[in-house]
Amino acid sequence: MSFFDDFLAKWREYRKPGYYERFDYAWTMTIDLDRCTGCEACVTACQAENNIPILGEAELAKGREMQWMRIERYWEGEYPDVKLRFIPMLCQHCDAAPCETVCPVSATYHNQDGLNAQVYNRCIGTRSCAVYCPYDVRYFNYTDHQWDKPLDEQLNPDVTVREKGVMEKCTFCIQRIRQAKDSAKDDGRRRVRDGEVQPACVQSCPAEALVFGDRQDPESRVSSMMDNARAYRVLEELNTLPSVVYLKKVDGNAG
Amino acid sequence: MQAKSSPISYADVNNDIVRSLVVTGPKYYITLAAAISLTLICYFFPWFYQLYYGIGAAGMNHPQVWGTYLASFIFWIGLSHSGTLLSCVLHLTNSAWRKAMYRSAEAMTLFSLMVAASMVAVHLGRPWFIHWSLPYPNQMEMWPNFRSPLLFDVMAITTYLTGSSIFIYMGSIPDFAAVRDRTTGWRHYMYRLLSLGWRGTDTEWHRLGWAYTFLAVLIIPLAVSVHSIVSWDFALSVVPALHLTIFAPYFVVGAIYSGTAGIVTVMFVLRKYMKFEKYITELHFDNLGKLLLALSLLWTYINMLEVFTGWYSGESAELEALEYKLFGKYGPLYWEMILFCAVTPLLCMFKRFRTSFVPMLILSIAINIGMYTERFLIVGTSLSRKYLPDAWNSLYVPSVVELSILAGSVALFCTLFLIFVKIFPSVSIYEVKETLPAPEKGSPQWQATQ
Amino acid sequence: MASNAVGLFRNPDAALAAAGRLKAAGFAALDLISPIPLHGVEEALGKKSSVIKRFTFFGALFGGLSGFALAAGTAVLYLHPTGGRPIIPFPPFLIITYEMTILCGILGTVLGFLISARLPVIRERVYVPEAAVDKFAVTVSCESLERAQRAAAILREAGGEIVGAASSREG
Amino acid sequence: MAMIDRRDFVKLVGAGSVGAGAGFMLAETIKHPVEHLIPYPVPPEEFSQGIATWYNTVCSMCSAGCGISVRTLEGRAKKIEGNPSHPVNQGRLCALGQAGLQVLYNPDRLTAPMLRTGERGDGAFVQTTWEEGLAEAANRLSSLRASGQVDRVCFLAGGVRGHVGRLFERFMAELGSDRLLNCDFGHAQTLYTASELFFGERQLPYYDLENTRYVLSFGADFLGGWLSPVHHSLGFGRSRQGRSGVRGRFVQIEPRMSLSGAAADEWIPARPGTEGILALGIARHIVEEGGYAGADRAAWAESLAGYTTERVAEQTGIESATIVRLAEAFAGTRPSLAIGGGAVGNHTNGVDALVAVNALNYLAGNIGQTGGLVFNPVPAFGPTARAGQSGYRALLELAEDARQGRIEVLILNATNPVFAMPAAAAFEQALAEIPFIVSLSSFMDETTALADLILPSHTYLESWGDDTPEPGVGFTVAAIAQPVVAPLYNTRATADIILGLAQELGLGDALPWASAEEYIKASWREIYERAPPDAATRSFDEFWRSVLKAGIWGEETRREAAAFTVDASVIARVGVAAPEFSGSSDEYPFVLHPYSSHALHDGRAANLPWMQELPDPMTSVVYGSWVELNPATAEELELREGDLVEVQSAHGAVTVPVFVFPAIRPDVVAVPIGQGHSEYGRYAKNRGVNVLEILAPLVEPTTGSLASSATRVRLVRTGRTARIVKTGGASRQLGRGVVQTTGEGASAGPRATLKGIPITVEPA
Repeated sequence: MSFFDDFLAKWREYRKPGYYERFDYAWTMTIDLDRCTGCEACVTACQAENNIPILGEAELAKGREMQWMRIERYWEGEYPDVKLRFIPMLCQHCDAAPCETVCPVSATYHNQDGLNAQVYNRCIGTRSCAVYCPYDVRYFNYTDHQWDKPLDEQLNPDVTVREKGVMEKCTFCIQRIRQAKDSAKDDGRRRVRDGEVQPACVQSCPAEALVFGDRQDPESRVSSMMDNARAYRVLEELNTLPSVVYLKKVDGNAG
Repeated sequence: MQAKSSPISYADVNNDIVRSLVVTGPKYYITLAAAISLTLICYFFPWFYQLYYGIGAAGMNHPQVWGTYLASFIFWIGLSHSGTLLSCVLHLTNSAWRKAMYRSAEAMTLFSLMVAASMVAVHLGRPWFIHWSLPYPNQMEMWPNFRSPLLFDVMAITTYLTGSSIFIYMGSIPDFAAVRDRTTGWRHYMYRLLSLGWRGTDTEWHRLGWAYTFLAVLIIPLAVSVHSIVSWDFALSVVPALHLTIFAPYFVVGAIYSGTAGIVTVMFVLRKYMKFEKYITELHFDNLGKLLLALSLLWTYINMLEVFTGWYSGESAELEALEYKLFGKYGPLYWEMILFCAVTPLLCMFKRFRTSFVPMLILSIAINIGMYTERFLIVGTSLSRKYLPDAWNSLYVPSVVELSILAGSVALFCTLFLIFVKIFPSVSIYEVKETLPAPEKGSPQWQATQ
Repeated sequence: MASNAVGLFRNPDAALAAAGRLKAAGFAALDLISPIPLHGVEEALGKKSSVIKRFTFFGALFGGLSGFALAAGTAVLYLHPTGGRPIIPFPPFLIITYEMTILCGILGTVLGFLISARLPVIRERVYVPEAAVDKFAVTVSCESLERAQRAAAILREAGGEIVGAASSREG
Repeated sequence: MAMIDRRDFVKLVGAGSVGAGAGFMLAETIKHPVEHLIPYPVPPEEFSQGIATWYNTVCSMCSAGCGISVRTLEGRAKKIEGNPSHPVNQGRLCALGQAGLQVLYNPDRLTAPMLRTGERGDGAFVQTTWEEGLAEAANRLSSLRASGQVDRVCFLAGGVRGHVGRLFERFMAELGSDRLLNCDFGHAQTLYTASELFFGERQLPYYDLENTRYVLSFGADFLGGWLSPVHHSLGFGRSRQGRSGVRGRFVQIEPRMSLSGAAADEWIPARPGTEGILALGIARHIVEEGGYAGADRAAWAESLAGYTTERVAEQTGIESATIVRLAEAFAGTRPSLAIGGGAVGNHTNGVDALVAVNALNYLAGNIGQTGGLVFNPVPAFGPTARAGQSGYRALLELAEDARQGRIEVLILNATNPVFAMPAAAAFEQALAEIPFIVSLSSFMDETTALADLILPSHTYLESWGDDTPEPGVGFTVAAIAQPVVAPLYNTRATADIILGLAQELGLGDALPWASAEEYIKASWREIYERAPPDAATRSFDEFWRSVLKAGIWGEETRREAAAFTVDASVIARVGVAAPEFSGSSDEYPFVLHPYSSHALHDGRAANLPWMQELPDPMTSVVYGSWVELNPATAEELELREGDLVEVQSAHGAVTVPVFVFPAIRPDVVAVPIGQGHSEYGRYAKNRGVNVLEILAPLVEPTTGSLASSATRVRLVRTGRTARIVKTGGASRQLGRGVVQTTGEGASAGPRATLKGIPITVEPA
């Protein structure tokens, strides 16, 4: 019975240790909070690259913001010894992502690049992934969004326009990763070079606070950044094992 | 025991109940028409608008992506929790007072389950793809994700719906047979089909008894599992106020609690409008009252635990969530819930209260309002206080569409129930007879049924 | 040519007694039709054993296995990387197993009931409508009209209300 | 069911139709609008499907002049990124620059020439052709020329740089009018004057942030919107973590915390307008105790004698200890850098204050040093139009002339004075006196709305041009601007319009170029000839093509760090007077601090939805205006977020919701500039308030630029409230360690160990 043989074959294959831990890449982003100035160039870059809709004041007043990359701001201290901390918050592409387990239709899953992928046309809109996400970085299309003509001519053809009822989030600009892989293949290389692929936010960051690369490559810049003593992950205690690593802000004394 | 209050004969039982099925006054039709039109106006039309506009028609936002739809879902599931469960328990413990009320209690289970299932569709962003959550061979090379608590739900609810509908049907086969003999026209045909040609031979009774008992045994753990699973939709997340071990028992107790209150309401309505005074008596309200009291105390205890452990942890995430729940924008609702579900039920300590119908009705409705509030607070406030304070930006306020659909779901339930009472003998004929003394020689009713 | 006798009784004890006598007289194919489940039927007509419990058990067993197979099979056949989580995690799949166990247990029980109670009825059988209200009927099916009349006699002296013996289409 | 009587039938039909209706409705409601992936059935041959073409050009969203590469697909511009080979932004780009796409594809662009039909300002225009439009304008001009009144023609150009700016100059020269006014609200005129006064050259030095180790910034929000934010951010990032073992530190001195203030190690809210005095206090401490050993020490000591630490502390409201600490840190850390600008230059003592900051650099020995102030060579095209910026005073004079009827024709380009001028200047009323106004704007802004003739320009992404970044980067750089998409509408490049006008006026022989492209190409010949190796090896066309490809051309002309000495007279006149404010402090208790919004800049970006939806970095507010109050002030006035207050100055009032802002002086209220447009498209119109309206017409005496930070206001509660739309929630971390911090030198510590699933990657 072919079905059963098929099952057994696959079964043996999967039970080999580490099958489902073997990835092509382990894309990682490091964000140096000591460099970040909170200028939000990354926010606009993301919005332009990923066809993130223009919501209008009414929707935003309802608290339905959709920018995949957002800057969070936290005040410390009181006037005059007051400090403002910025932290860019985007999908952390957790290795142990709570959103992946909860999706009843596997619309979000962990792809072979170690990315937390969101399959828009599989999504049925239970929104449970957004509930399970501790970082609140999943955004829901509460309605179909329109672009006043001719603003729609700017839309990036490499990225779909999401319809109502679909969850969306940062993809690490997966379209750029794919292009980089293709060009690598065209050049007869087996792997993408370090720095060859940059998400829109990383590409635009004026203070060079964001670095993107493959953490499995010991020579890559992200690896060296992750070795930095300041490296940490947000909400590490939840053990979601994010692929976004932050570098602590340095509290300098100006004296 | 009814014998004491009023001498009822076997024949009366048949007469009364068949009458309740075939004799239909204009009042019924008016109510039914009202229920149906309310369902259309308040439930389906807003829902169609939402399908057209998107979930944005509701008031949810980021990160408060869940709202009243899910609260209603839990509420209806909860309401479904007493009927069949209670009926099974009482059947196994073989308590007589069950017999007059279990049929309609089970019907309540069935219909609130159906309403709950429909709430899922309303809640979805793309309900036209809801079938993707079922395992069926397809072109997409994809099957649902059985790791997901939501899929546990799908399984549990399907099972529970199947189980409880089979249970209520099996219990009423002999009654269908009885009604079959007394009806004509399309009703006769219908009941002939439904009764499967039941004759009531000793063998049939014997088999039915066995099967019924097995079903009861199977359904009790099922019912417990269903609401535990519903609670896991929340408890399996890492959201501060939801990630609690006590959630499963909390939900189950809450469910049985609101379900029992629901039974009280239904009993009252049946007694009053279906003229079942003879069968549904103080005794039932008395027992249900005692049950309510016990459940309310249990519920209060778990509620206190939830708050206490959260507070005692002293952990920022827990504290913020707790504070928002108790004293935030929706704080008043919390205290309203405490009043309705923890304080007023204490009245059931007094027999005079338990055995007086109208107060019990009011109490039961109050309890269910409180229980809905509880569900709303669980769904509607926890997500507003997750880990990253910067995301706590806006308050979730249910939109008109949401509230209308909530009202409409009640209308939907009533519609289903109204149809039920005209098809199912809403009081079990043969089990009521069991509680009556066997007819004696020369009993006057003999002529009556000639 | 088969025939049968029917006796109507006002109260269960009389009916049971009659049934007992018939059984003593060697009539095997007895049916005691009553509006409520009667206690003491076993004493009168001997023990009944039911196969339903087996249906329930095997139904549940089948359900459990197929439930786990469903979950595990889906996970394996439609596999995608789980970020280091096991392909077949037992705790969640046990919940699916549990639900399926109960579901199939219930369905098995129903099946068992229908089969063992010989429902739904395809062919006409002897039936006494009053027995669904407040009468207790004893029906005997015999191979010949004579025996049927004998049975009727027994029923009559057992105090049967209305007693009749007739040949029927039923073989 | 045996038989169906009529009633049952009707029931059935009813039920059936309801069901059918439901099904149909469902099918309708879930339909999704059709998207056409490939918009062109027959594509033009210059593009191939799915393969992006990148065009390098120059960003014109602000005055920094970053190089940009525009990704185009199917003949549409899809994404703007920094040009990696451009020395200013080195491949990076700010939010505003990336939003340039929405200038190009803005739904509210002017699509064709238009003539006014109704009364001025009621917005009634009729479309016309370019021929008629140009003829109309030419008639006006030539009649004036005929009657010798050509000096009644005024060209108001918004400081366009490069050869397009040159073209304006030549055009006006040929026309015979010297009324060419370059005015751009954001222009730091006082900064140019200060550097002219102290260094003797009217151009900005290069701030070498990248290599400095200590930055003392007086009011300059150099990471936010000041001069060249992207380049500054690059420098900032590298000075922070770009060098091993060295972390650049910096102190920001400003009354209201800006983006730079948030990034600084220390934020010092000095009294508004006294920053210059603080600078001199620090300078004096360096001279007296800091061991300054220059030959001109005596002169400095004498000039700075008045600025004793105590007196400065008393004037600026900063403890003496802090002043001493700053002085020692600044002089003690080498190299260090003092930057002055922003609000500091917008006070009545602006120029003096900025001169004081320059003096500070001089005394610390940062002039010409790596990591200090580096002088720029002469720009590639010589001194630029911006250097000759004419400020507020010039506009007042223009207004006056207009009232006197001395202006017949006004040509407007890339400037919106009606929005940018305080109401007190009555500029709008003055414009009413001008008989004929021509606007070359691409958008219907407030000033264009008053025009009689609109000759809409291309956006910068459709035009030819060139540019030299300001401030320079230490060596000579010239960038080329080229169209990246075919023109969307019936508009023309500004240069083409001017050339066309010249043709109509018979100035053809003086301005002989047929098109802007030809003109720019011709002007780049001189660049080509300036570079012998290029001239030798390749033809001009090759050179031209290479420039178009790279978008940038530069030559290594660093000026060696010559020993720079200040003239004694300059030292003698160093000194900062106390700032003047309009309105008495008891009647108007608060100093108004208007700052250009991070997203909307000076209001020019208010019509870009991306910028309207970009949360303000400090407050996370989107869409709309607000007034920032210190928590103490708010408590004192019993105001909470969202309470509408009237901000009243002696010259007007605006009504804005309150935003309680933790990092602003209690005696200062801040309002962002940029909103409050009465025209300018659907996204900008009637949104928020324009705080510039209520500014007092005080000027900085030396330059005559508007002292925009010198207005005092009072707050009057209206009792109404308004929802402030913002994306941010709670503003404290509640000890959750979201943003974690560490002490200095932590980078040198042991390597972090981040837990993770041992994911094995497929071996190569």
